[in-house]
Amino acid sequence: MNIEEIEKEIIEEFELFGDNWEEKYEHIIDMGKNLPKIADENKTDKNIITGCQSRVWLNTELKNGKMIFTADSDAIITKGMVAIIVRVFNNQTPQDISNAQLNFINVIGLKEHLSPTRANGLLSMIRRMKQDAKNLMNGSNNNN
Amino acid sequence: MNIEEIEKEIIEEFELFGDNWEEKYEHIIDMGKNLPKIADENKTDKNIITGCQSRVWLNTELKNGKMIFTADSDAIITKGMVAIIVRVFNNQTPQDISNAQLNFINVIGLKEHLSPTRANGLLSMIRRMKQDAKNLMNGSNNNN
Amino acid sequence: MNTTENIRAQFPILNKQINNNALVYFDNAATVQKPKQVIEAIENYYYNSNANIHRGVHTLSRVATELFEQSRKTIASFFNVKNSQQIIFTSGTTDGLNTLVQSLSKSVLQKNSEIILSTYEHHSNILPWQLWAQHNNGKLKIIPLKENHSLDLEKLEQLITPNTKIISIAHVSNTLGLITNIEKVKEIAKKYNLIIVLDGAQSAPHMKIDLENLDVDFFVCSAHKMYGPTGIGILYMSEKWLQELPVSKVGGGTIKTVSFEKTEYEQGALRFEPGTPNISGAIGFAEAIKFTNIVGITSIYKHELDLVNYAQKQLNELPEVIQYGVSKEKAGVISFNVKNQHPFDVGSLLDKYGIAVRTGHHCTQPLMKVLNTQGTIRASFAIYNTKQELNYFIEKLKKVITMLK
Amino acid sequence: MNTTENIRAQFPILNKQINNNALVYFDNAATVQKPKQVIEAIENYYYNSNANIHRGVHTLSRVATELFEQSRKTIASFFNVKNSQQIIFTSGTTDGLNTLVQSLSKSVLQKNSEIILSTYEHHSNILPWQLWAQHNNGKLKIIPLKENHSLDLEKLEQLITPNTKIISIAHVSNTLGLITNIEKVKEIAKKYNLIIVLDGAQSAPHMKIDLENLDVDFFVCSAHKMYGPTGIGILYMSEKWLQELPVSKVGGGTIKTVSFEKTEYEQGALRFEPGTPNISGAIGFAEAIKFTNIVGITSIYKHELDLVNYAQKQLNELPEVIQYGVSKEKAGVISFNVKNQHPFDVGSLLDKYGIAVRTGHHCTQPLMKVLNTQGTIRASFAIYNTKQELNYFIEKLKKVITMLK
Ligand SMILES: Cc1ncc(COP(=O)(O)O)c(C=O)c1O
Ligand SMILES: Cc1ncc(COP(=O)(O)O)c(C=O)c1O
Repeated sequence: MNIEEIEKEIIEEFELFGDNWEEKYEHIIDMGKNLPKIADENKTDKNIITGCQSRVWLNTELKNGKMIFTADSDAIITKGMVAIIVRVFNNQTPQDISNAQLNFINVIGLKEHLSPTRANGLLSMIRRMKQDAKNLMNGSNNNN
Repeated sequence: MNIEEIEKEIIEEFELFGDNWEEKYEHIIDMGKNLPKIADENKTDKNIITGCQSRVWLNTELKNGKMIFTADSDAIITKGMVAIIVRVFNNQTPQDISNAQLNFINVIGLKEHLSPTRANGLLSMIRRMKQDAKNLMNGSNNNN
Repeated sequence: MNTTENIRAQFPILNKQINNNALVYFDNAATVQKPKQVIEAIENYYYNSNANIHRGVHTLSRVATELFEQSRKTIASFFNVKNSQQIIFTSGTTDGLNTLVQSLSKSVLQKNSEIILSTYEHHSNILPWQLWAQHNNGKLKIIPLKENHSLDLEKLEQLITPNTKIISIAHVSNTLGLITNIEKVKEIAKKYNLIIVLDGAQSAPHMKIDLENLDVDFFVCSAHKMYGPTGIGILYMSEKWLQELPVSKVGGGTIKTVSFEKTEYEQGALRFEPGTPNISGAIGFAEAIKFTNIVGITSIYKHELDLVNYAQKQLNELPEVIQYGVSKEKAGVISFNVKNQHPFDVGSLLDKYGIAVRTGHHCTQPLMKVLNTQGTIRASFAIYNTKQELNYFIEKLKKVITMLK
Repeated sequence: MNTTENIRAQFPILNKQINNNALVYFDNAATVQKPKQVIEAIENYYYNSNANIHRGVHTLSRVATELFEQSRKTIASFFNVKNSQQIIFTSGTTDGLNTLVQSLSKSVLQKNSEIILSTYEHHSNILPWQLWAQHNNGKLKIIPLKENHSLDLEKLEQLITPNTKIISIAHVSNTLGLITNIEKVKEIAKKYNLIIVLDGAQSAPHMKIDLENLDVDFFVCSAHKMYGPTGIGILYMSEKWLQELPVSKVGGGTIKTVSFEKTEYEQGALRFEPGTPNISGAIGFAEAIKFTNIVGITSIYKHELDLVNYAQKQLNELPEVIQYGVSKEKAGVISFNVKNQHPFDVGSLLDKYGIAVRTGHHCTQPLMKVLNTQGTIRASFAIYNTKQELNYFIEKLKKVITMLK
């Protein structure tokens, strides 16, 4: 599936909950719990993205021209959000990632977690993923 | 005349002007112009009372148990106000001066010139005059 | 009648819906809501009396000056300070502390001087001293906590050396709500002739403070935590310091005469208030004090203490909850965590139910280290909060704990 | 439509009676009146969105933070600053200058450094430098005036020595309304690699200022002179300084991590904004900028210049009047005296006619010395002032001159 298709799938999943935010959040928390763990040796300072309240660790690899992300967070809601984004970006080409718009976030009503003033690291995470993708496209090995 | 009688006289004078503040102020300015000049040798730093905008010089002497004031100011309205107060206090005993209430100021409607926040030195002048009176009563020679 | 209902009616914001739930505002230690009288006093000032103060020859300027100076007097008398000149307007507690440290660094502080702080200080009462210390080879000594998270004042005396000059300490911990035993601190400070700086940011909103009798050297607080507006606070100093403290912040209004070579400064509060002050802020602050006087600061204390004790008791019954700084005598603040859960998660979900709490380190990172946590969940109360709100909060907290499990 | 009538309708205070006369407010350089949108924006904030900003997990805190940061952006774009982080909130011009001098004293300023100021500086742009100089053996060098009271920039270069580090200068003189030729100052500053600090307290309210193109190191101004509230202003710094300038005022909110031993500071504007900022002030300031944008800053300049030129012409016809700093290009301010009369007398009597002017030294005592007077009478204009008001002023001034004769 490409990014847009995954987005569509997520939107449909969330539509099931309608206005019931509690179920929505339970779903996010579940996704957080099921996020494949980042390898301990990759939980380094280099891979940390500090938000104001919670931290996110993100590791990027390139395999067969596709990007592979593993991640973690110390807050479970953040981790759930991370899981959603990883699900969208995982196994996609650097090109597609760097072009992605990520419209689904507004649609599923989790905007407050991604508002620029809520410095929880998620925005910086997306920015970092896209930067990593761009760097790979430009042949740079620097993924800071 | 005692202080109260002079106050009464001044109030009657000002009543003539009714609500006409222009005539009132012209009268004050006139009184300022007619204020007997302080002797140049008494226009010392010791005798200066600094307001925020205009300065007042005040000299105190005791003659036959009565207090004699001479004064000056660089602003004519201030000088006029000074002249009124000197007129009230001049030739009175230290005792009477230190007890005086000076009700006339409210009555003749010049309160704004004596409001505590209008730091034009007039209030400090009255305070100084009363302090000088008190010092004389206590047999002190210090008129600072 | 000061029923909670009447009081709540004075705070229109309390009727707001947040995420389809009635707002439950438990973030009062960060900033408290303002009664409409305060907002109206600010409006009124701008609609009727706005002008720059001091030195003005015209009517509006005189009126504005009188309102401003009257505000100073209202605040002074709230703190039982007879000479209102001892109340210096700042833009808040942090500003007051910075100005103070800079002024003290020009007088009592020397190279190698030592300052005593407590473990539960707010960053605003750490960083200005730390910055000074870094440039001057100074040292910060820290009063440790006891098991129950209150200050271990028995250890205070050991921290004092011949280089110790100042004890700068929170009157109330913003994270824990615990009250510092100032009488005890004073006893030791007097013995060694130390200057006391009291950070009253969290005590002034909740407790009767009589500065004349408290007899500390300096006291700071912020209006925005006391039902007043943002951008204004006070620095109180004792008569002695009002005369002696060198200025560190200067500009228009602070002087008698200026030439490029030499300047003669004013006396009193003016000496420390350069530039156009926050005039509307000062007026709003005074109006907030009037509100507090009408309700009565001791009623406020009692009301909030009831809430604190009720909340502590309720939380105590939840096995998943760890509380910090539990005590029967606190000033409007409780702090806790849910075991194995990040405070951010708990706070985010409570917000969904309309409940505003603060989560994180509360600008007390050194305290967090000692409590061995990244952050806590803090609920802090004001005169308008109710037991019903607390019941709702406990109910939803239980729900959140289940969701996160 | 931006007719003066429509504009005046937005300032309810202008309908006031002062001493039984309609208020004629010519004290705008001290502080300007506020349009009702600004007052309402402050109200609105307190009624609907009040909370402490940054780090907040709850909705109100997020809303307040967004309003605050949006305000910063509105102000940045008014000054054509692309990175809004370069706009640092202060409590006013004086606060901005004090903070700046203290930060610079930790970096570029050394013992024996020299600062260049101008003869017409406001005390707020003299005293912080002077205080620094007194403690550090520094020196202030002063750009003299020409016959016409404008700055003699031909003499600027002579003042520069190898110890010169900074030129700190008023963009517009608050006493005279004269505009400093910044292009000329910059030319010389660049040649000698000097830092430029621009005191924009009196230019920002009147003139289009494009900080991206102006390319100075620092710029300060106050909201209360720009149709905004008291207690808020900005310190702009260039990208380079935003990275490099050491902090001098610290506390909650400015840090990433704190321990008693060491602190890691934030990046960007936050680094320079310790403590709870004047949130309602920032929001009111942004609303004032919106008002200014709707009217148009160039229309404001033109309108005020018309008034200045008209006033200068009228005063020129009164033989008893001495004007200072007469020029065809000024920013909203005229200054004069009546021969042999104290400015205080003239101002007091004008006030009786409802006319608010400022009299005295206007916090520019060194300038007064050069002009050889104790003080002047200053009339300063805003967008809502009219020619009718000026005619009334001239008529009453004549009357006053007669009364005082
Ligand atoms: C040129 C100039 N600089 C600085 C200031 C000080 O501004 P504030 O009083 O708002 O701090 C003023 C205000 O009068 C001014 O005109
Ligand atoms: C104990 C304490 N000190 C200082 C401060 C700083 O106050 P402000 O942010 O108003 O400057 C606070 C506010 O959070 C506080 O709680």
